Amino acid sequence: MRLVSSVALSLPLQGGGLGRFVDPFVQFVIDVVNMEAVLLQLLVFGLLLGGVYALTALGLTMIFGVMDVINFAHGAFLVVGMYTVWLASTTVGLSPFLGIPLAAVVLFVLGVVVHVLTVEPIIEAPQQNQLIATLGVLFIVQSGIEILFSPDPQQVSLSLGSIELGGVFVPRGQLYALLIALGTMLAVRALLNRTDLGRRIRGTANNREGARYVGINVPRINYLTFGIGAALAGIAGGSIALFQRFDPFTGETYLINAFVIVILGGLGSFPGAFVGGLIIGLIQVFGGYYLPGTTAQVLIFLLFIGTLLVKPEGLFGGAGA
Amino acid sequence: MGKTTKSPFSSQRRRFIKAAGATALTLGLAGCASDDADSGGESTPSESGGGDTTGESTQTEGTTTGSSQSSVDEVVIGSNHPLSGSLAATGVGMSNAIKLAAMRKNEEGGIESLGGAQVKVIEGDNQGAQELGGQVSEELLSEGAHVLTGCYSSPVTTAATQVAERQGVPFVISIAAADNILEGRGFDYIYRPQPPARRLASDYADLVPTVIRDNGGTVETAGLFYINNSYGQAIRDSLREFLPQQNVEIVAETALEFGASNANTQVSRLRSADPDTVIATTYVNGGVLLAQAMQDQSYRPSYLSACASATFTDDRSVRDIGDFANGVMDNNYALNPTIDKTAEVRSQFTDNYDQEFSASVGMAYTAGEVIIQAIENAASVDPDDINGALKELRYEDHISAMGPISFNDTGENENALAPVNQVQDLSVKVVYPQEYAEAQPQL
Amino acid sequence: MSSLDTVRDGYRSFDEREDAPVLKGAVGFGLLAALPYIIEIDVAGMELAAALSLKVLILTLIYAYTAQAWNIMSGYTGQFSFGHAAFFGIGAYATQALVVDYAINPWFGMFVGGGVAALYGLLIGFLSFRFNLRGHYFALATLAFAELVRFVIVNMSELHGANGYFKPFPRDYDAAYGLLAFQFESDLPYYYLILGFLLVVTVVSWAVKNSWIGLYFFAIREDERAASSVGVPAFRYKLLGIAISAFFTALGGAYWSMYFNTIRPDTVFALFKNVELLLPAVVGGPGTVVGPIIGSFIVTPMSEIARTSFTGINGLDRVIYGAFLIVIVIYSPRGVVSWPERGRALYRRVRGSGGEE
Amino acid sequence: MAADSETSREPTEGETGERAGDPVLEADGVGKQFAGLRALEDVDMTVHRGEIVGLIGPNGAGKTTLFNCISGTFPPSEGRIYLDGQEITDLQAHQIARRGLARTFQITRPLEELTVVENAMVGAHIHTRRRSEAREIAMEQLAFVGLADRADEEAGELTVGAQKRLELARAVATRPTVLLLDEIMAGLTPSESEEMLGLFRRLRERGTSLLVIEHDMKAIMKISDYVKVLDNGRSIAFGRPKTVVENEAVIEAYVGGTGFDA
Repeated sequence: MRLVSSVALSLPLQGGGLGRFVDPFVQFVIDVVNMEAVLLQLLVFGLLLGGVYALTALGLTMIFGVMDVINFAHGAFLVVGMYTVWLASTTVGLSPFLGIPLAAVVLFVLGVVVHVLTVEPIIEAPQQNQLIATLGVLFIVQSGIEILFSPDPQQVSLSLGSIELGGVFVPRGQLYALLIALGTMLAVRALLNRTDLGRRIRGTANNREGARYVGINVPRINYLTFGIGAALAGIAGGSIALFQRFDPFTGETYLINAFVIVILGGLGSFPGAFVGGLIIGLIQVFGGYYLPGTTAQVLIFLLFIGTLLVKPEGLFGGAGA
Repeated sequence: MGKTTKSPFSSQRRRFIKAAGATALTLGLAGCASDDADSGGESTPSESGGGDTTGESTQTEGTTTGSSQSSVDEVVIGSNHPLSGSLAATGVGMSNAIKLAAMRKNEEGGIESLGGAQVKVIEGDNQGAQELGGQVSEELLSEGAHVLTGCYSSPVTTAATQVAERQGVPFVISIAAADNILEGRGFDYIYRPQPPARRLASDYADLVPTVIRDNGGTVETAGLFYINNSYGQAIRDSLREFLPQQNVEIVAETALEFGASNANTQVSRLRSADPDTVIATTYVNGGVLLAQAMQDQSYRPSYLSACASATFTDDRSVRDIGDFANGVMDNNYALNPTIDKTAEVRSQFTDNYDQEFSASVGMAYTAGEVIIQAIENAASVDPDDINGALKELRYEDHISAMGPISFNDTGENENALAPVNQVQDLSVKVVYPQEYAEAQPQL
Repeated sequence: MSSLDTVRDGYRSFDEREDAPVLKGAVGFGLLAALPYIIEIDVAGMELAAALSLKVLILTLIYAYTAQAWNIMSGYTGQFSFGHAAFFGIGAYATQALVVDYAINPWFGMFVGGGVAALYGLLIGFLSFRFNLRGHYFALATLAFAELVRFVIVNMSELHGANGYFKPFPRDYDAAYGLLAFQFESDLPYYYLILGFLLVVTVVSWAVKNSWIGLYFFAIREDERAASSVGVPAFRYKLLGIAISAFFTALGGAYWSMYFNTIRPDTVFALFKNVELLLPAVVGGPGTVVGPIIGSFIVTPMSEIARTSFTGINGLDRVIYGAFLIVIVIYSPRGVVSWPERGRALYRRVRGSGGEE
Repeated sequence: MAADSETSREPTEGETGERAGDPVLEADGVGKQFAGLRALEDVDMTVHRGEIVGLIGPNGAGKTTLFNCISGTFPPSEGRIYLDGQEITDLQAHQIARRGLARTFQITRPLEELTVVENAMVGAHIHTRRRSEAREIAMEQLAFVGLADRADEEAGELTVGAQKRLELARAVATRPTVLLLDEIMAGLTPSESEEMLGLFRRLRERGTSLLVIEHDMKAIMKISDYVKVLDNGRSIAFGRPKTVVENEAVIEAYVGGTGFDA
């Protein structure tokens, strides 16, 4: 303990040597031992951030899990969700909270259209073709929004503030996003587990060939899946708009983390996506606090690679969604 | 280089063939260089530049009007900015500022020394992509630009200035903060009115603690909040160097990833370190996130400040943030509020383009004026003459809050300055040094 | 027998000559060598230069080169890498770090970069293939490995962090402008240099494809288990593929860093660099030798034409470009090089339905 | 050796004495478990040089699993496997192939986008790195299986029957000592089957030993020198075809089990 405390609070700022890798962890241990109040605060922030990330990953995991398509257009779908909420709020004064379901509807339609035009024709083609096609959609939608609404950042004028609970602050906007993420996750899970459509989707996810055998209309399942996945992105984008300024390119920044979460949680697993999101959120927050620069992101990719190698089916993987 | 003589194309086809001249030009040069390695440097470019002017009759550009019949009818400024993509929000404004500078000059009767020649601005969209920086420069030159400006992003500017230097055409940087664009390059045709990163940081260290101390405050510790890209890190590194010289110790550093959704963690970090001042170096969005997270955590250091942050020098983002922005001090290149011309230009700009006349846009405007003044002084459209005029330039009548603009051997502005602004009543006001101050600092 | 058949037969007999590939390659590269002059030729008031300036040509060859390098691994062995920016960036960084910090000639640095990239490739391959990652999982793993390097460098002050490197003058490393210095004062020599790079990688690619290695690569791509059952050491050959590919990709990065003067983690390791590096191969025809080159001559100028043709509305060019990408992968899932083949098949079918045969 | 214990259990003609040639493939107490499930248990078997041994059993008896263990698709959980006297138990598939054991697959695995001859060349390259030599070997084997005239077609476009022959050619191109054939006659027309049996004999004449899984009992009884019967992952009989079909345990397995497939 004496040895430890001698290091405390005199950490070099991104100095050279091994110290910069070791010191942050030592500091973390010290803070845990001392039960620093900031830890609780960080935990809350981590969970909140994780909730947002989880939300952005839900649609992706659905499309990835069921259709085995890496959907780059997801980044664009998020942005369309943000702009839908913004547009509804600024033009007709619709409350952003009501804008979110609207975004889901808009995105469902857009998702189906995108699917029919770009993914359906090449669903059996090599995977890189789907990847490039959805990338094309990303470009079109991003730049389309840029042309329509200018590249300037927009914001939904909501100053939601934060709640203080015993010295721990909980920003409202992100709290709502977390709750929406939870609610959405539960709703989609119910959809998948309790409804006939859900069973068909899961059946298709497990075994496309088999699904065809037992008479599931796989193409129909595909476009519904893509539509629902896009709608989930709409909800995510709309929720992000509650607390963040955005521009046509904001969705892109969520994309990579969303992929990480999908793999971490297991393809097509909604609880997995949720937990994966929380893990990423916690690493980013604690890593951001203790580690220099954006080293936390290095940890995330190491974790991601490790998961891929050791447990490619993800934390919640295995059979079924 | 007979390319320029045969271009009686319709305006629709213009775009499609516009790269022709650039290639011809380059090839001509390349030919010279490869035949005789040393002859390419100086003479050929000016020759070709002149050739372009006399022969070019293809300017039927969307962004401009008129056409040139003789060499002194018109001078062409090539504006190489990101007009689409993630940097476009500012890039478009900067390009518009160049156009406004030209428009104002034309309204005054054009370039006097050239018998009232009109100033024309042609635009190229570099999309913020390094690969396109040089390409767009060449295209603009092939379209007849006599002088170039750009590019906002430093890597793009590097590529763009390289082409200008090689072809012997002056390039006045509108904004690009990286020191090494000019540092040690030995360029002969490249100029930067703006204070580069190192200067921005040293001005912060020189000015902001002074303002605080002069007004009865104490500042001994600082926490850095920076965007973790080259811009943020460059400022961070310089602040590390300069702040201790002013007896300010850095007690916390926390970085924001580009595209981060909030700054909660970073603010927690700053909160625990509890410095006297927090210094933000971010793009517009980063500062907004900082303010939001600080409000969410009911935290504000004694002095919230910023070094070269776009957030607190931009009226729109200040309004977006609201009251919390009041009192924030930022040192950045700024418009000179003490002269009438500034207000005039500002209102003209907002009327014409429906955009905010932010510090960045204002800096680009000044670059435009610098170019126009140099042409006026040169009384010629020959790139080498304009270049000579830029070397000799001492331009006082600009709207930036800095001394007369004149360039040293490396092309940096000797009197570049990043004065201290403060947000007061939700508008950005210069408060120090005294000669540019429009308001007193409020602590 | 129609005259078309005669022509076709003539072509076929040419095709069967031993030296046909060499001749075709010579003609192709001869054409590329003449291209900077061809684009200047004025046909009815139009020049190719409208779409293809020398700078665009250089960029086209850079991406043809990197796509060719990518193809050796991903096109041949079927292990779809979405993280080649890792190797590209490593090549660029090794070159610049050595020349800036130690005044070591960039040619040397380039090969160091190639070596480091190959080792990194081997590491990626060793882990991924040992753990049997395939398809999307492998693609995402490579992407993660690329992003990993980016974030490590951004946070490493020893490698200049996010600020990256700025190419020094030849005199700073005791050289004069020219081939030896890897620096020129004009673009044309750069063009021929990258053409040389492309020639080398194309020859390597062709040689690989036409040796037992190529056959093993393809066997692995088609069915790894079947290949193993007849003695193909799939693991080792996949490692070989990734090492060759990483090595050459790194050389491309080195060239990029010399030509574009400055590098940063944000540019050479950019997320979309991964896409740019592979796109020409996918568009042209993965697994073929000419595919990456043809693909690059479609993708890169196309993006340029879109950019220079649709200037009234900022961003419209990317919409066009995006639509172009979609159309090309939908209508040409096996790449543009399959068009003649598909055309012939169509012709046969039409003729067949016409009652002959 | 391995087979001894069985022969002592089975009062058939003492085949050990009669078996010509030395043993080239020996499995000794091979067992395999998948996630707790026993797919194979204590299986012994021997193939001697120049023999054709049939491997039969009801569905799910573990025949293909045994093939996979022998050919190195996955290692057995227990037991040892020897090829030409050398242990290959833990070697990988390609290493085993290089030691002289090749196989075909129950569901054909043609290298679809390669041509027919290239498919065979992949096998032939085990002996040479020169493409021309590999091509020569490959063409010989294609001629052997009757596909020489289709050498330049894409393998994916072949009919199932042709794909089976191609798979045989690819395996044979490695010039194996032992060849494992997994239901290579399934889906063939009677005349194709007949041709295939001819190929088996010719392979035997060349000195190649064959271990054959086949559901067509008539064919297998006709062609095999010996027959091995698996049921539920265990070996239940081994002997001359004639004696095996009379074996009660075998009849029980087929009649009482999932039924005779043939």
